[in-house]
Amino acid sequence: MSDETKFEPRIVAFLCNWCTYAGADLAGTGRKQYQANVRVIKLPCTGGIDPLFLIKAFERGADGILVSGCHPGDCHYNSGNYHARRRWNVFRPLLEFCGINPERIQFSWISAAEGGKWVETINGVVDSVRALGPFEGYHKINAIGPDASSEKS
Amino acid sequence: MEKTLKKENFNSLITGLKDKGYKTIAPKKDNNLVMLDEVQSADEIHLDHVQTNNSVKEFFLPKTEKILSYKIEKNKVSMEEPEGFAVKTVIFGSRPCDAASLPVMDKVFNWDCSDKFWVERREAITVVTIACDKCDSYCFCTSVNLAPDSKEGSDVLLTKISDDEYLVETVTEKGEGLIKELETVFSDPAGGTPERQIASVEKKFEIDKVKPWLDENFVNKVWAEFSTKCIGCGACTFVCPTCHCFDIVDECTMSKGDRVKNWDGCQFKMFTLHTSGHNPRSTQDQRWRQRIMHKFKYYVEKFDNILCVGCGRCSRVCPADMNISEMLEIIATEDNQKE
Amino acid sequence: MGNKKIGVFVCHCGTNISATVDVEKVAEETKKNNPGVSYTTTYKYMCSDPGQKLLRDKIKEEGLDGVVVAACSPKMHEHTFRNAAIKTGLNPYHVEISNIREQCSWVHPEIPVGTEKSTDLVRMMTEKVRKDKSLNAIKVPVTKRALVIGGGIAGIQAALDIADGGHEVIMVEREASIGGHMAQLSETFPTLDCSQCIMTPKMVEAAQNDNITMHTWSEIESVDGYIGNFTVKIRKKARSVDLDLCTGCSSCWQVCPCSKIKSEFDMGLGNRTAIYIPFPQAIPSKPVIDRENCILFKDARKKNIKPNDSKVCRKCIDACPIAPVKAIDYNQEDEIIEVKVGAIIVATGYKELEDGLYGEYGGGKYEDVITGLQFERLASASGPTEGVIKRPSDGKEPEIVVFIQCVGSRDPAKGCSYCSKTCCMYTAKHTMLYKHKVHHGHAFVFYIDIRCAGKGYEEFSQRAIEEEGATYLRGRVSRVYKKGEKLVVLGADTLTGSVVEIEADMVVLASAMKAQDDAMEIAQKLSIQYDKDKFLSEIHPKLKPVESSSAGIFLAGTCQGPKDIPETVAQAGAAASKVLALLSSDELEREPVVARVDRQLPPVFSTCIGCFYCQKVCPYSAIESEDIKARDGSVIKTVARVNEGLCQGCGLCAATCRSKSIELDGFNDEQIYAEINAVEFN
Amino acid sequence: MIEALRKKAEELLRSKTVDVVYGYGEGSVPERTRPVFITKPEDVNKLTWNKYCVYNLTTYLKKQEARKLGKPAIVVKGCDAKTITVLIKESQIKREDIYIIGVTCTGIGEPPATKCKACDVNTPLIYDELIGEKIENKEFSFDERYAELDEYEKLSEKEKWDFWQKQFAKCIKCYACSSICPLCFCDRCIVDKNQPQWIDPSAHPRGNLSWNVTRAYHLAGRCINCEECQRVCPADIPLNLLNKKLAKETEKNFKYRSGYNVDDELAMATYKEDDSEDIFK
Repeated sequence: MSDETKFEPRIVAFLCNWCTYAGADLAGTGRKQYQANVRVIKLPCTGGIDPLFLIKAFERGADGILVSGCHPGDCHYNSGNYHARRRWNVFRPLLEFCGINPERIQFSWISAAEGGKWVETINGVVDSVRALGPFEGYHKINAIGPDASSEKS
Repeated sequence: MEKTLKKENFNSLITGLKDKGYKTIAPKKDNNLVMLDEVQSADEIHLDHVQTNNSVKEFFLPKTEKILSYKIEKNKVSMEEPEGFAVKTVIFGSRPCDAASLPVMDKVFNWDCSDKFWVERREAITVVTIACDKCDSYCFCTSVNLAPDSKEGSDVLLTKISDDEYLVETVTEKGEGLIKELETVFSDPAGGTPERQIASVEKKFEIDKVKPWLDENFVNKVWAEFSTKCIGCGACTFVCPTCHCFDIVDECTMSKGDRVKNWDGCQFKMFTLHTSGHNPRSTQDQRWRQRIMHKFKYYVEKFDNILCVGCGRCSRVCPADMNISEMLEIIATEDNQKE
Repeated sequence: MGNKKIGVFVCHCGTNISATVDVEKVAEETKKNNPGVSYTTTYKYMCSDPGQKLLRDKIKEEGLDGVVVAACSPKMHEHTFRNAAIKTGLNPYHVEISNIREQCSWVHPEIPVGTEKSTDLVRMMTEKVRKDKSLNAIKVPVTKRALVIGGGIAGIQAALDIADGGHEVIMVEREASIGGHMAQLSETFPTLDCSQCIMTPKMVEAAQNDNITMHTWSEIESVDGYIGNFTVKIRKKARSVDLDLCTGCSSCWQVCPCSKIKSEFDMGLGNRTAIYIPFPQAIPSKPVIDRENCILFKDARKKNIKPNDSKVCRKCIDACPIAPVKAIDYNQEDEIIEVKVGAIIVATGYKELEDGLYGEYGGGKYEDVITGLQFERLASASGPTEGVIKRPSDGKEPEIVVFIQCVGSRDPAKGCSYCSKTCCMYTAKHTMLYKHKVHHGHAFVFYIDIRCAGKGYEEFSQRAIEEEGATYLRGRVSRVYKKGEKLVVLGADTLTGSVVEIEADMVVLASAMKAQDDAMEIAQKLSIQYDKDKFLSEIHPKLKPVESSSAGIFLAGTCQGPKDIPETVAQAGAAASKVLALLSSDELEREPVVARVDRQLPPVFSTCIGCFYCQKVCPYSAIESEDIKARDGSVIKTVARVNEGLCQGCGLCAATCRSKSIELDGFNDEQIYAEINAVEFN
Repeated sequence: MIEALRKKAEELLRSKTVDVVYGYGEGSVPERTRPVFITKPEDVNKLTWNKYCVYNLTTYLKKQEARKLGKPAIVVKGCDAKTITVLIKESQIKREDIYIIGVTCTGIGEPPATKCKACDVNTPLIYDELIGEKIENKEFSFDERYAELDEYEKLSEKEKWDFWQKQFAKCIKCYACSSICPLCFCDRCIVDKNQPQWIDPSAHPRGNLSWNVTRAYHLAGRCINCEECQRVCPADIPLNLLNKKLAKETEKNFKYRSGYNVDDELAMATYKEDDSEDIFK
């Protein structure tokens, strides 16, 4: 990924254990190829994903984030994904309001049977973030860190 | 050495400073605030204010500052100390009270060990102060042995003598050097005694009466009565030019990190919270008392200076209208009566 | 924790991984760069016996206290490797899987790409392992008693199986007698043996089993607790008859003057009295007073007096031969009893689609348009006509009967998009029963498809067509209307493409099986899921067909979806065997992935501020409130607490908590942070 | 109105209905008032009411120093009163534990506060005693309520980022915003959790972005728009814009407005099966 001529977006995906993680496994079992830009973090349920996780992922250099879990009604924990949906329905507009392109934070429902959808989704995320380019705003504030003040004075 | 500076020459001053490799900080209007900030031209400078919202403190002790960075490799940590943090700078147009805070804080930053960040910045920065031609009811410099035209801490003091001219007095060698460097910008004073336009700041209390009372009144119901409304934020300490407490944290990824010094404040509940859960200053009145005690008793005992320059920022900014001079007035008129 | 010695085992998976991931390089990089990693190796098949042995040996030899196995999906072998760790004495929750097969080697064909990604994934996992904490399986004591809700064939079968297994069963039935729908049926397909004949002995057996305590005329009030430890409140509705005193002698219902009440058991085709037993073979064979219809109770309500103070009619109590205290008690009130059970089987059954829903077929409008269950009663020897087929309107023997299949079923417009599964079979049965009783009669069947999958089922329906002479017409009926004494059935025969008009004497609707009206209520009381049709949901349609979404609660019979008797009985047996397995141990072990609310030393006690958002979002009602009290008993603060028995480990609470005072073991804040931190794109 | 207020306070203190009255007193300058805590009936003349009574005094319900004074009566404006509804919903107080002195209000601040422009609670929705002539509460449309957001929402992505980066750069992490907020009542704020440290405590752009976004998000579906955070910010960051944006999204998506009805389920602690699916693929 060090090839500077071509930008390879760096994607973190937060997946629920029961549906999307299993869907990604199925894509693997089916030897369905997709772009390798994603690093997966598995949690029991999308309902357990705190927006702070997303912020931290950006702070660690992610250009884009995918959150994916069970389809509405299919949540292993009955209602986890419904709560998650509420959360993202307010959190994403907040980030957008702060000037973060909403395409950098994407959400999907992918069931354990939808290996194909996993491939499509992850390729879609990679392509759309590639089109946006590196998340320069965030990369910059990450790089500055505590040097901000000394830069100022 | 006495000179004058004409307003019309502000521009050449700023350009001159730039040419000589100085970074210039001056009051700038920023929406509802007037902030000391870097300026590129004289047009940006705003002088029609009582007090800038920020003090000069942040240019010597930034709100957040890297004190070292490190890399963690397997079984090995390598460290790197920051360099180049002290940039040759002129602060133009700060107030005498702000400038007076600097020698007071020199004491603490050169006490048991010398804080290189403070010391090097102090060396690199020249403070050109403008004496106050106006004040407001929060100002109380005259109550803490200062004045709207005090020279303490300034390298150069400017005093308004007409709408478009300032009297320039050098205070330190560094100041004199600066004036010499930019000689052409300054004029020689016209003959006669110019009329200095200086604000008249009302004296609110006798500072001499404060410490004796504090010596006797660690326990007093006044602390709680006065501070019930305090919400425990850090605004007062952060805007204060003399509050200098800081916290050190590490901010790191898996393989690298920065050790960072951040402003901290005694008004926060967490400030004194021990790991055990015990908090020696568990209530806000204790924290409020600490602020007053530190400024007017402990610091005096240790460094022979009160840790307050009467700028009034804490009172202006307080979300709950706590007013420090009011507290000091109460103290100074309490007749040293212990409860 | 920072000093953990971590071993990383990179699996080749034959060539499944090593073909596209340079496993040696992954191991090497990991060893070189990752803090805490003291040992790395690669192995052909980690999951094989030698592979597991390697893992065990190295844990011991190298003194590892953390392990990452970089291999296939954790869904495959997380369990395997964690178990291997247990054998060495290492707590299994220090073992994590890095999925470099499904997520790398199988999907990224280029070696450098797969290798780099694998190295990243392993790094993220080693960082997580550094923060892993030992977790111990949660032990929950088990109350060795089961509750069966519903006393139909599913409930009876399950109860009997559990009781035979040696455990106490509490059975709750809301009607006055157990038996359910099966007791209403005449004969059963595909053998045509009499339903009563096979059902009644089961009912008796259940009643006489010492391990079974039966509460009829009772309903579930509330269910609290969790697997192994449920507390159930049962409302014993006022029966007005003392079950201990009553002998079921029949004196009372013989004298009851209110004799024109439609019998629910006979689907409204027969009458009963106000004090009644639902059917002769009822168990318990003791009556109940229908307080809605009894004139004494009506009078008491009108006058707002206690029932016993009404003097309007006291015939039943007068007739009761029990002395000195009569077995009838007009003033009896509902009673709530509380029982503790370790497992619950829900067998609440189904209801038949309301006939009124099909106005175009005259359902609910024409007396001679009846439902399947009504036909069962007509054909039953113990039914209102004693088994003689008479049409309800005038008692005449119907000579032409039209059976309409898929009434409601497979018709999203009527709210049932599903197939009711049993109707094809019972309609075939009905035509036979009809032909057996009315030899000269003619049966027509309108069908969409004939679905007779099951042992002997296809043959059975073929017999109805070929041997018993029922005329099967493929097509839907558009309308049924009355013409004189006849019912004209307008339909289509799609095989010939013609419109069919039949003048019938009686029409039988194969009405859909629907979820009980209050299925949602019971689901909510039990915190279990239901599907779009309000049938209760099994947790996995294939592999866990009798488990509900709540641990310790199982499903049997038609409450879960339409099914016939053999299937119901099989499912009841399956549910019972799950219950028996659960009750066989004194304690349950649960995976310790549960949430935990922060506790600290005084004066903080907990950083929880008690806003109880966690409680509101918890799908399992696993969050309780706890008062932290001073020695004098005064409440210092009220904070949340997790009931480990109920928590299922979704982490919803943790993500909802603003101060992060609640965390999920196994996925705690530090672990997730470490994983994200190790993404390290910067 | 001041007289009625003082009379009521005196009566409450005399009758021992309450132990303390949280009210407004004269401030250090005529353009300011300050919170006062009246415990003695003879002190009620310290209470005042004017257009500078900006404080949302319910914030003192979370302060142990104020709570120590005993059962409170609190002087609240319509906007402040909404806080009480949320605090009850979030188990922080019980309705019977406080006495609410509602004051009718036609706007505060000089120049008037933004929140007063589309105020629909001139008369508080919840109170035990109402001081001042009851004012018929107005109704505003969705668009009118969130009109102040328009100019920011229509900025381009880059303009938005630059705007907020400039704003957040000013943040000095004094936490006046959360200290003043009556709904920021956590004992330990998430920013103070250091194992792990989700939010960098430093006042640099990275730490300031995560802090300000998280602070706002933690008020989603809760903020009652008292604007106190914005008022007290020494760096003059328009914090309430973020709160308002979340309020708008909450209302748009969930038809929920915080503080209006004690019977409503808390927006972020519940869900509906038909919540918007728009952002999900």
